[in-house]
This record gives sequence, structure tokens and C-alpha cells, in this order.
Amino acid sequence: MTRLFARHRILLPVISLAVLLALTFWLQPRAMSYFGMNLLFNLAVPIALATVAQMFIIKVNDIDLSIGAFVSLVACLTATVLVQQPLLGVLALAALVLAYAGMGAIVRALELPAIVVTLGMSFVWGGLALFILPSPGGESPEWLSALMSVKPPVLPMAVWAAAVIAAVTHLIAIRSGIGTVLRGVGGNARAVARAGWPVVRLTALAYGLAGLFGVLSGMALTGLTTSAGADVASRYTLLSIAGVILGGGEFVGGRVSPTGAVLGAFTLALAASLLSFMRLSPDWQIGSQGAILILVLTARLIFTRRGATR
Amino acid sequence: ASKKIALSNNYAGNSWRQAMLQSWKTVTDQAIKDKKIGQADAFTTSENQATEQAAQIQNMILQGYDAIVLDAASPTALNGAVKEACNAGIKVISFDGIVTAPCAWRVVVDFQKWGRDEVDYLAKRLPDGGNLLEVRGLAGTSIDKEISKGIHDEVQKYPKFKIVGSVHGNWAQDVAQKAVAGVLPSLPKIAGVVTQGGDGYGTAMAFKAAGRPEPIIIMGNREDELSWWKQEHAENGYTTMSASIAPGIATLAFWVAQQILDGKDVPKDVSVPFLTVTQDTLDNALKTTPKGSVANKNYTQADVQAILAKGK
Amino acid sequence: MTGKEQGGAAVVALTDVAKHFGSVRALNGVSLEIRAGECLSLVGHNGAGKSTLVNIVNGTLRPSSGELAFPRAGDAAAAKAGIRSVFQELSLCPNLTVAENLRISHSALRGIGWRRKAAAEIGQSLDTVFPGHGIDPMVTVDSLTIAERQMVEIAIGFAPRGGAAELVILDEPTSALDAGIAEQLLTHIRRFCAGGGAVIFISHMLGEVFDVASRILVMKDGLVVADRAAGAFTRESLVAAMGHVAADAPEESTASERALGDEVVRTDRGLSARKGEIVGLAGLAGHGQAEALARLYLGSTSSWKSPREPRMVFVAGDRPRDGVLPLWSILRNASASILPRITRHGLVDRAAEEQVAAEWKQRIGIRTDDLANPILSLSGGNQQKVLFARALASTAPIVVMDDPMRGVDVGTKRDVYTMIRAEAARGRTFLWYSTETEEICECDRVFVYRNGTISAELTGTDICEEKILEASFELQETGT
Amino acid sequence: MPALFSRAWIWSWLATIVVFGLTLTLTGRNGAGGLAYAALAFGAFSVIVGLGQMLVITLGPGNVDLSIPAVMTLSGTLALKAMDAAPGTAFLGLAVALLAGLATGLANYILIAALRLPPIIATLAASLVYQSVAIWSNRGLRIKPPEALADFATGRSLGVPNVALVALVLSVAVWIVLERGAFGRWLLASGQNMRAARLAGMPVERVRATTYVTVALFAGLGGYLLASFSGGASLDMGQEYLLTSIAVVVIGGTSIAGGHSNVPGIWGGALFMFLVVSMLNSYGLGAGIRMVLTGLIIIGIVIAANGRRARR
Ligand SMILES: Nc1ncnc2c1ncn2[C@@H]1O[C@H](COP(=O)(O)OP(=O)(O)OP(=O)(O)O)[C@@H](O)[C@H]1O
Ligand SMILES: Nc1ncnc2c1ncn2[C@@H]1O[C@H](COP(=O)(O)OP(=O)(O)OP(=O)(O)O)[C@@H](O)[C@H]1O
Ligand SMILES: [Mg+2]
Ligand SMILES: [Mg+2]
Repeated sequence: MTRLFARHRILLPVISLAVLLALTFWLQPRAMSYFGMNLLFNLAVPIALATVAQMFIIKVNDIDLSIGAFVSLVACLTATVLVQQPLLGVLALAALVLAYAGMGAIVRALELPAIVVTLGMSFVWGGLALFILPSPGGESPEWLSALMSVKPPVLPMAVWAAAVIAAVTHLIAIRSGIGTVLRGVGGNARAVARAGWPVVRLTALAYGLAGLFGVLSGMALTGLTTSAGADVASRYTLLSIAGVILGGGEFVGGRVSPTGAVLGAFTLALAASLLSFMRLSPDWQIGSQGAILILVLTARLIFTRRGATR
Repeated sequence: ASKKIALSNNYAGNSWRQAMLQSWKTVTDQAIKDKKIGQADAFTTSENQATEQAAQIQNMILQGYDAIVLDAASPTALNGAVKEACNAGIKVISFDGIVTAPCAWRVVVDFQKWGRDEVDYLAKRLPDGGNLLEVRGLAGTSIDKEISKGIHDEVQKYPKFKIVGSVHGNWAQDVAQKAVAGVLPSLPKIAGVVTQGGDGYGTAMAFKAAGRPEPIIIMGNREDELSWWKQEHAENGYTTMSASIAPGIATLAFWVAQQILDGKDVPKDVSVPFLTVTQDTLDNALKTTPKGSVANKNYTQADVQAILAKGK
Repeated sequence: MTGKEQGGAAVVALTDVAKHFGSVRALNGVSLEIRAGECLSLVGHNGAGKSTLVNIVNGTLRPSSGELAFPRAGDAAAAKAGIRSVFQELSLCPNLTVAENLRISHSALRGIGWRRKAAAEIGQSLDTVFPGHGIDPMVTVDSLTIAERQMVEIAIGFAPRGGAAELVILDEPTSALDAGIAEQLLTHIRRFCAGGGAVIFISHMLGEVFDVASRILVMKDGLVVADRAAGAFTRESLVAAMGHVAADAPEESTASERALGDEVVRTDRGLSARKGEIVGLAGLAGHGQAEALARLYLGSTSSWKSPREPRMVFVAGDRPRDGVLPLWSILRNASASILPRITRHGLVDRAAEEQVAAEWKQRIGIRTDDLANPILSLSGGNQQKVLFARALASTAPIVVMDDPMRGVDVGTKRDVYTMIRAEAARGRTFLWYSTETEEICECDRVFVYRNGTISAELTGTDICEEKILEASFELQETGT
Repeated sequence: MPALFSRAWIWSWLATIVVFGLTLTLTGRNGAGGLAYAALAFGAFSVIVGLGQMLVITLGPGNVDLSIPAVMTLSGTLALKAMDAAPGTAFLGLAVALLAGLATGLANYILIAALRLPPIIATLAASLVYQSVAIWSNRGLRIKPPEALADFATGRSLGVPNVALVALVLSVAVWIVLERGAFGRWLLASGQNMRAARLAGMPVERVRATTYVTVALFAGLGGYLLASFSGGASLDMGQEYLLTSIAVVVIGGTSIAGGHSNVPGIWGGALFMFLVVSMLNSYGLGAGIRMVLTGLIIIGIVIAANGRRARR
């Protein structure tokens, strides 16, 4: 049993999500429908994208404290510049992705602690966002809102989106050759360097991918909420870290799972909903989020520890 | 009378919100006992996040509430969720932090007017004008922008006033205190301080610590602000004004929701005045305000029916 | 063999290559040619320079001086010349699968289905080298045993990787393999060389060396001391060529001269020691000695209490991992274990600290002009002396030493031996893991480890290289 | 050696001096005293929690305490509630605040050690629970501190704010423990190499537990003083100290890789963080530019300090 968990790390996030989902359906049978699932999960889509972005950073043994501010900035750009001047907007978003890659290159080349650099950058992104959108507003591009509210057959948009995100990032991070090398950097950077790879450039690539998914997250968020604000996603930093860990990832060693990260993000979103279905007293609604995080992570750590000493 | 109403609140971290939750509970408990409504649950998310609140609204749709009373984190970012609620036949009533979605009702407070009233009061008190310090709220929010706009627009009318400094106090005494203390050394003599509520006491503390003469600081109905004012008045005749939204506005929104569910025809915009405290009403306001809380007013069904009747 | 290698150019040619790390002369001028079809075996003591030499050949290190050429390929880059390496320390990414690890060193592998191709390639290589290996190319490396990981590394070394291996360097490839698997490897090496490939094979297992080598090169202190065809050596002459001159050590320390007290250590795995005894742990590196000592030490001390008079102290051999506190001065490193004794009211008595450190600097001869210098400014050997001082300065009756003489020069070693004997005479007990036979011979009693368990307990005159080798090298079957 | 030592914290002090000078160009020389006084008073709180955060970060990579804001809020709330503005209860309040710190510190340590949660997640999750306890205990009422305590917290001795004197005493104590004490040696060793420290006979678990409890005690004290200073505890009063506590540590030259702390740097970092906001406010820059500049300056200082360290 424990060996099974050690082999297939993905099982634990799947089971946590399934258990929470079952509890939710039991408490709120109405959620068990096309409509219900959409309501439960559609706002988890941008969180999942941000979690994937965080995963690319954790994959190379760093941590990103700026992703929430970054996603907010992207949302602000999407709701303003991208609508008014689409070309400029696209260029700005591309520049942001490059800036992320540059951040990675600087972190690795100067051997700076990523946690500090990203902390500083979180102020920069937040400031730029305020600059673009001093108060909430803006309007998401039509096509984006339409895209985020499509009603695909069989399953709601959120579930399809999760499947697509998981599949695409799985392809990039796990299946592709370069993704494999990137995970190698997290696992044993020395071995990768010995085999002749330029590690600084690889790190920049990982950060660049994180930037790309950060951009997607901000756009998805704007499409869903139809507008933006300078701190609309500030919680995403900690949510994304928790999501990666819930999804079976580890802070060091290049051990991450894109599918797990998506599931982790969905689990977090679901946990919040479950708590609200339980109708706790408002005093304890915030604390219970912490408690449920501790519970789920404890389960995970018991399994991985047993797995390690098998 | 068996209808279910939910309160969606995005923040619980200050005395205003806590007083609001308290008012909600007092009034709705009684309403349930009186069989005027079936159920009225309060839900709170942390940290003023629109995304979490949107998810919360979506959950309320699933839970089958008949109406959602909403203090929104953002006027626009919840519109997606609000529209879904409307589509599901749920009545949405926003107050304090209102939403712009056309299908929702709004219990509106004219924030710009608040800002203008502050400046007008100062103009009356300071006919010679002088330097003003502006203490703003949370950067990036719409309420902050609205009040500030009202203040700046109105100052245009009084050329003798000059806003010489502007800091963000996040509607919190300790943050305001810190921000004001940081700019005071570089400011000339200040005649008046325009604020946004919840920051007047901190501002006063900062002036006191810097050993500067106390300007006229507009207060925001917090108990500590009012009692400081009272004390200063006793000592040296200090006079100012105080205004804010009463946290009990939530109960007004509640009764509006109840009326709508009852089939009454209610206009989309219900406007309410501020709760203003003047030197004359100060003692009375202090008496009715719990220690450490904020001046409040709970609305009754009759109050609301009267307001709605007047509105027509 | 065939005329091919006489006529063909050498795969690798080194001319007077030297490598210095700061002031450490790891390699002191080595000239060497390796031809196709040859299996060259490198032997020598720990730190003789074997790894340094092969790391120069494969391009990981740049020589400080001298020439390195690949005449056969006519190309300067080792990778393009078909040079492959299996490093001494693990060079796999533990979070990747076996097939993915092949991808790291074979960047030409791309396109759709590369994983399948990689799996097929590594699978085939594994099948060739280790028939019946039972390793699934699709499992992650961290779920493999140490031996399986080593097999994977070797298989990656021999895999075609888009060309063909000309020279495969194997740095102690069998240290983690059991006899059967090792035999498969040796068979493959012979086959590979017969097919025209060249191999550099480093091992401390002399049996294997004789089994597979066509030529043996003996290194000592960065120099080549012997380079002959394998047939020209006997086991005895090879050991003699490798070994230190051990004759001048006067026999003055036997248990009979000291009164041994009661048993003070006994573990459930059979390790025991008496008061005043010097107990050796011998055997090949990585056969469980270090783990046994760590288990003993961690089990007998607490991570909550730091008593004034600890029961046990530890001397680390793996300095970066277990010993040195790299940001600190020599002084602070030296006093790390005696803090509770020199602390008054929670504050460290710095005068006392300096006094103790100065005394041990004197006694153990730490070569520095100022104890306030950073520990990393010391040579490795001197860093090791600081760790010794740290342990011996405490009052602990039991001293646990995990191969503590790495990088310590001969003169100091003698001093330390004397000191250990003196301390033992005063009633201290030493548990001493060493990879050097010379040091093991200093002990009163020796436990030889093999595959994580004690395979022999030797006392008195039984403590000699012969018997230790016998118990650790598994040479019994050859009947020496 | 002293020259070498200076390098780590000199950057934060240089930055502080530059920012102070730039602000003075606005205020003129007579503003200097006021600005310095304000910086000391408000910097003191950052110093107190920053010292605790520094100890945790010294423990090595991955160690950080994200529950500082919640612990500040909880202890401030509980302490002021226990005192209930009654005279002569200052020490009772202090005891309550420290007890709250002790309890939360132990809880954090248990989550980290027994459940093996990564500290970053453990302290984050726990902080949500502490926040709820604070809400539950007093529902956001701002109870005034006893008068004597408020006077002490906002007062000055020898021209220096009392809170800065408290921070100074704590700093000296931490400095002595780190530089002279056995515990400090153990902590610094554990941060460099936990395994080597353990093998050298050091009580590494005790060090870890003590450190996590100490940071919570400091946060508790910080919350108590801040609440007394600003006239009451509010539910979000610790919020800004989440990033500030980390920022002052890294700006101050403490290595995020552990094993190395820097007490003088904490003061440099804390004064800098206050003064940079004051400067940007005084120059009348908007919130956006202010944040961008703050971030860039932080990164600049870290690159300067780190580059130095690499060259050493
Ligand atoms: N990167 C380095 N920096 C400093 N000294 C080094 C470095 N690498 C090796 N040395 C030193 O060079 C010498 C030769 O080391 P080398 O690894 O070549 O020995 P070896 O013969 O392979 O030993 P073993 O049998 O233990 O593997 C040793 O004294 C070692 O401490
Ligand atoms: N990076 C450095 N910074 C400062 N001093 C150094 C540095 N490296 C070496 N030294 C000094 O140079 C001296 C010579 O070092 P070296 O490594 O040659 O010692 P050694 O005689 O080989 O010692 P051992 O035999 O113990 O290895 C040492 O005393 C050391 O203090
Ligand atoms: Mg040397
Ligand atoms: Mg070697």
C-alpha cells in the first residue's frame, strides 16, 4: 500500500481531491451537475495555471514569492492595454515573459537567493500594476470572456481546462526532452552541467516558462472576473506554493508533478468551498482553511515518509 | 418567509467589519425568530480578495440561497459571479463595496460626497484656508479612489486650501499613524486633515508624537476617535466632525433583500446617508457605541420600508 | 593481440600532466598512452590521484600543466572523441527515470517518441552488460538500490549514444556491486576490449583487476610508480607496489601493555569495545562501517541535551558533510564540542576557549599563524587536525572516528597515532573506521565489515593486512 | 576581521543614510530630528520582529516564519483584552502576550518537527488558525491600553522613543547570545550544517525548538507594544510585518542560506524600510512608483551585499 503511494505520487492528490469531492457532493448534492461543477471549479483554473508556473520554478530548486503580484499585473494589462491596443498588449505580455526569464538568469548567474530576488520583484510587479490600474476596473477582451465561459459538451469548461493544462504541462515538463533536462537541473545540477548543458540558460528557460504560465493565469482570471485590480491575485503566491506541495511536489530535488499541481490547486479551491458548505461560524472560517491545509499535508507526509523508509 | 439569504463578506480584519457581522447576526436572528425570513447565514473570506469572494458567491448559488447580500471586494471583479447568480434567479444586493453588474441592487453611499463634505466642513471652520493633509485608504481600491476624488474636486473650489501631502493609511489606525509620522517632518504647518475613516486616531497620535499643533482632523466614527475628540474638547475645546457608513448598513441591505423576496418593487439604487457625528451628537454617539467598536445603527424592517417609500 | 593497436594511434595520450588544487598536488606529472583494445587498470591508495587523472582525460578537469590529446579522433574534445565516464560519485539525476537519465548525456535524442528510443537503447545496453538485470528503464532512479544505480550508470557509459564508445572510464564501478554482477561487468569489459574498445578500470578489488586488466598502472601520491602488463604482477608484488612503507612503525602498542577495563560499548549488531581499547572497523569503503558508527553515535547522544561531560565524541572524515562549519574561524571550529564546559551563565568564556584551542594547536600542530583565520583557509589535512582537536579536547570517554585520516600527512599521522595511544592508556576508548590498513594495524581489536555486517573479528597478531583483505575482499576462492 | 564584519551590514546603513539625506533636502535641517525620531519609533517594531525572523532564517535554508503577523495580532488582542484598560495591569498584559507567543511558537515547532511540514507551509497554515482565534476572542474591538502603558509606549527617554530602547535592549541581548553565548554558537552552527553540528555534540533539536519559540515570543512582544503604541489592537495590525520582517533581515546582510546573522543590519534594514517609504511619500510619488522603487532598491542592496560576499 505505502509502496504503491511511493511509486505513484500522483495517487495522493487524486485521492485527496476525490475525498473532498465526495464530501462536497454529500453536503451539497446540487454540486453534482454540469452547472455545479462549473461553479465549483471555474475560478480554480487561473490558480491552477499559477500553480503550474510556481512548479516550473520549484522544479529548478528555487521558489517564487512574486507570482501573485505578477498574475495581478498581467490581469491589469489584459483588462486595459490588451483591449485598447492589442498589439502593444501582446508585446507587453511577451516582455513580461522575457523579464521572468531574465530574473532566472540573474538568480543563477549571480548565485542570488531566489526567495529574495522574487520578494523584491513582487514589489515591482505590484507597483507596475497600480500604475496601470490605480483602482479596480478595466474590462476583459470580449473573446477572452467568451472563451472562459464556453459551455463545452459533457463536462464544464473548468474540468476540460484542467485536463488540457495538465496534459500540456505534462508534455512540456515531463515528456519533452528539454523538460526532462530541466528536471535534471533540480535533481542534480552538477550532473547536468557535466553532461555539457548551460545551466544558466536552462534556469532562464524554466523561469520563462513560469512567466508564460503566469501570463496565462492572469488572462484566464481576467476572462472569468471580466475586470481586474492591482492586487486581485495577491493570494496566488502562497496558494501556488501550497498547490505544488499538495500535488506531491517537493521544494528541492526537481520532484514535481504538473498533474499533481493542477489537482493540488483544485483541491485547495474545493477545500474552501467545502468549508463554506459546512456553514462554520464566521469566526472560524479563516482558521479552518489553515487546519484543512495542515490535515491534507500531514497525510501526504506520512505516506512519503513511509515510502522513503520502505 | 422561508426564504434563505446569505451574506457574502470579503474581510473580517477590522472593527467596522466585526461590528457589521455583529449587526447582521442581531438583526437576522430576530428576523428568523419573527418568521420574517427562513435563514440568514454569514460567510467571510480573508484578506479582501475578489477571487475568493467570487468563488464564495458561486458556492452560494449552489447552496440555493434566494438572495445574496454582498459587501464586495471590487466593484467589477465580481460581476462574472454576480451575473451567474442573477441567471440562477438569485437576487443580489450589494452594499458598502458595491458591484456594477446591472442585475444587482445597490445600497449606495455617495463616497465622493463624503469627500466633498469633509472639505466643505473644513472650509466653514477655516475661512482663511491653510494646508491640508490627505490620509487615503487602501491603494488600488475603488472606495479610496472615490473619496479621494471627492476631496480633490472640492478643494478646487477653495483656492485657499492646498493639499500638501497624501499618504495611504489603509483605513487602519496603526498604518495611518506610521505613514503620517513619516511625512510630517517634511510638511509645513497643517490646518486640517481629510481622512477616510478608521485613521483619524492614528493621525492624531502621529501629530502628538511629533509635538505639532493638532489640526482639525476629520474623524471616522470609531469609538477611539470619538473618545479622543471628547477628551480634547473637554481639555481645550477642540471641535471637529466625524462621518462614516454605519456598519448596520448590512442590516439595511438585509431588509431590502427581504422586501425584494417579498415581491415588493424596489429600485435598483437605494441611497443611504452617512452616519454623521457632530459636536452636539458626540456624547450621545459615544454612549451608544460599544467600547472599541464603531458608531452604529441597526435598521428595522419599518425603517427600510419608510426609506423605500420615500424613494418612490 | 591483433596488429590493430600497434599500428593505430593512441585513443588518449597524456604528456607530463599535472593537476594542483591550490597547494594540493593531486597529480604530479603523468605521461600515459591508451590504445584501442586495451584494458588499463589504475590502482593506488585513497587520494593517490586516480580520479583526478581520469577526470582530466574525460575533460571534467583541466590540467594545470602538460598535454592532453586524442590522436585517434584527431579532435580535442573528449566527448566527440568517444570518451565516456562513469564517475566515482553518483552522477545520475535521482528524480528522473533511467531512460531520462540517458537523455541528459545524449542530447541528440529528440523528437516524438524519444523516450521509447531512450528506453530501448538503455534497455539494450543493460541487457548486453548485465543480462537478466531486471531494471525497468521507466522507473525513477531514486527507487533503485545503490547497486542498480551503479549498473545504470555503467550501462549509460557503454550505450552507443549516437556514436560508439571508444574509451570507457570506470571509476570504482564495482564498489557497490555484488560478485555476480561484478563478474558480468568484467565479462563485458573483456568483450568490449576484444571488439576494439578501450577501458580504464579503477578498483581496489585486486581480484577483479587481475581478472580483467591487460595492463596495470600503480599510482602513489600523484605519480605513476609502476606501469606494466598485467601478467608481470603477482598479487604480492602489486600490493607491495601500492602500499606505504609500513616497516618503520615500531610495535609498541598492544592491548597487553594497557589494562583494558570493562566493556563500555556493545551494539546489537555485534560491535563492542572495552574501556581503554582501540577498536578498528575495517573492510572496503561503503560496506557499512560509517553507518554503524553514525548509528552508535547518534543513538548514544541526544539532540536535546549537550552535557558538560559528553559520553561520546565524533571525528568526521567526510569533512564538508559531517565536520567542518565552513563560515567559522579555526578557533570556533575547534571549540565546537567543548562549549558546555567553558560556558558560564550561558556565555562562552572566551579566554578559556582560546587557551584550550591554543593548547591543541600546539599539541596537534595546526599550521596557522592565527586561530581567528577562517577554517577554509587551512589545507585539508590541517582542517582534519582541527576536527581531531575538537574531539580530543572534550572529556568524553569514548571517541568515534569515521575514517578521520583523509588527507592527513604521514608525519601528523604518526603524531596522532601516538596521541591516540596515550589517550587510550588514560582510559579512553576509540572506535576507529579506516580505509588504510596501516591505521587498522594500530588497533587492539578489529571488526571487518562486508555488505553491512561484521564478517570477522580479529585480535592480536591476526590483525594484519592479509587477514583483513581476506575478510573484506572475498578472495578466499582464489586460494591465496 | 572587523573590516570583514562591516561589509555585511554596511549596505543597509549606507542606503539608510542616503535615503535620510534625500528626505532632508525636502524638510530642511530642522526636520532631521523629527524624522529620525519617527524612524526610530516605527523602525523599533520592525527590529523586534526582524530579530526573531533573523534567528529563524539563521537556522538554514527553508526556515522562515510566516506566522509573525498573526502572532502579533493574537497576542496584542489577548493582552489588551486581559488588561481591559484597567490601570496597573501592564505586566499582566505582557505576560498574556508572551504566553500567546509561547503557545504559538510551540505549535509551530510541533507542526514542523513532529508532522514534518515545510516551515513555510506550516507557519502559513497555522497563522490562519491564530487569526481565527484572535477574531473569536475579541471580535475586532479596539480596547485601549491602560494609560500608563500607552504613555510608556509612545513616550521617550533621553530623547529616544521608549520602544526603540526596548528594541535596543533586545538587540543587545540577541547580539550577546549570538556573539558570546553557547546557544548562539549552536544556532549558527546548526544553520551552517545541521548534520555537522549534531555530530559535534550540539543539541540541534533544542536549538530549533527554542528558535521557533523565540521568534513567536518576539512577535508577541512586538504585538503587545504595537497595540499599546497605536492605542489598541486591530485584527490586521501585523499584516505589513510579513514581508517587512523578511526584508529587513535580508537587507541587513543576514544570509538567507543560514549560519550567519547580523544584528546591526536589522537596524539598518528597519530604518531603511521606514525611511524609504517616508522619502517617497514626501516627494509625493504615487503608490505604484513607490512600490517599484522599493522593490528595485531591495534587489540592488542584495546584489551589492551578495557580490561583496562572493568576492571575499
Ligand atoms: N576539487 C578538489 N579540490 C582540492 N583537492 C582535491 C580536489 N579533488 C581532489 N583533490 C585532492 O587530490 C588528491 C587526489 O584525489 P583523487 O580523487 O584523484 O584520489 P583517488 O586516487 O581517486 O582516491 P580514491 O581512491 O579515494 O578515489 C586528494 O588528496 C584529494 O584530496
Ligand atoms: N584559500 C586560502 N586562503 C588563505 N590561506 C590559505 C588558503 N589556502 C591555503 N592557505 C594557507 O597556505 C598554507 C599552506 O597550505 P597547504 O595546503 O600547502 O598546506 P599543507 O602543508 O599541504 O598541509 P597538509 O599537509 O596538512 O595538507 C596553509 O597554512 C594555509 O593556511
Ligand atoms: Mg596538503
Ligand atoms: Mg577516486
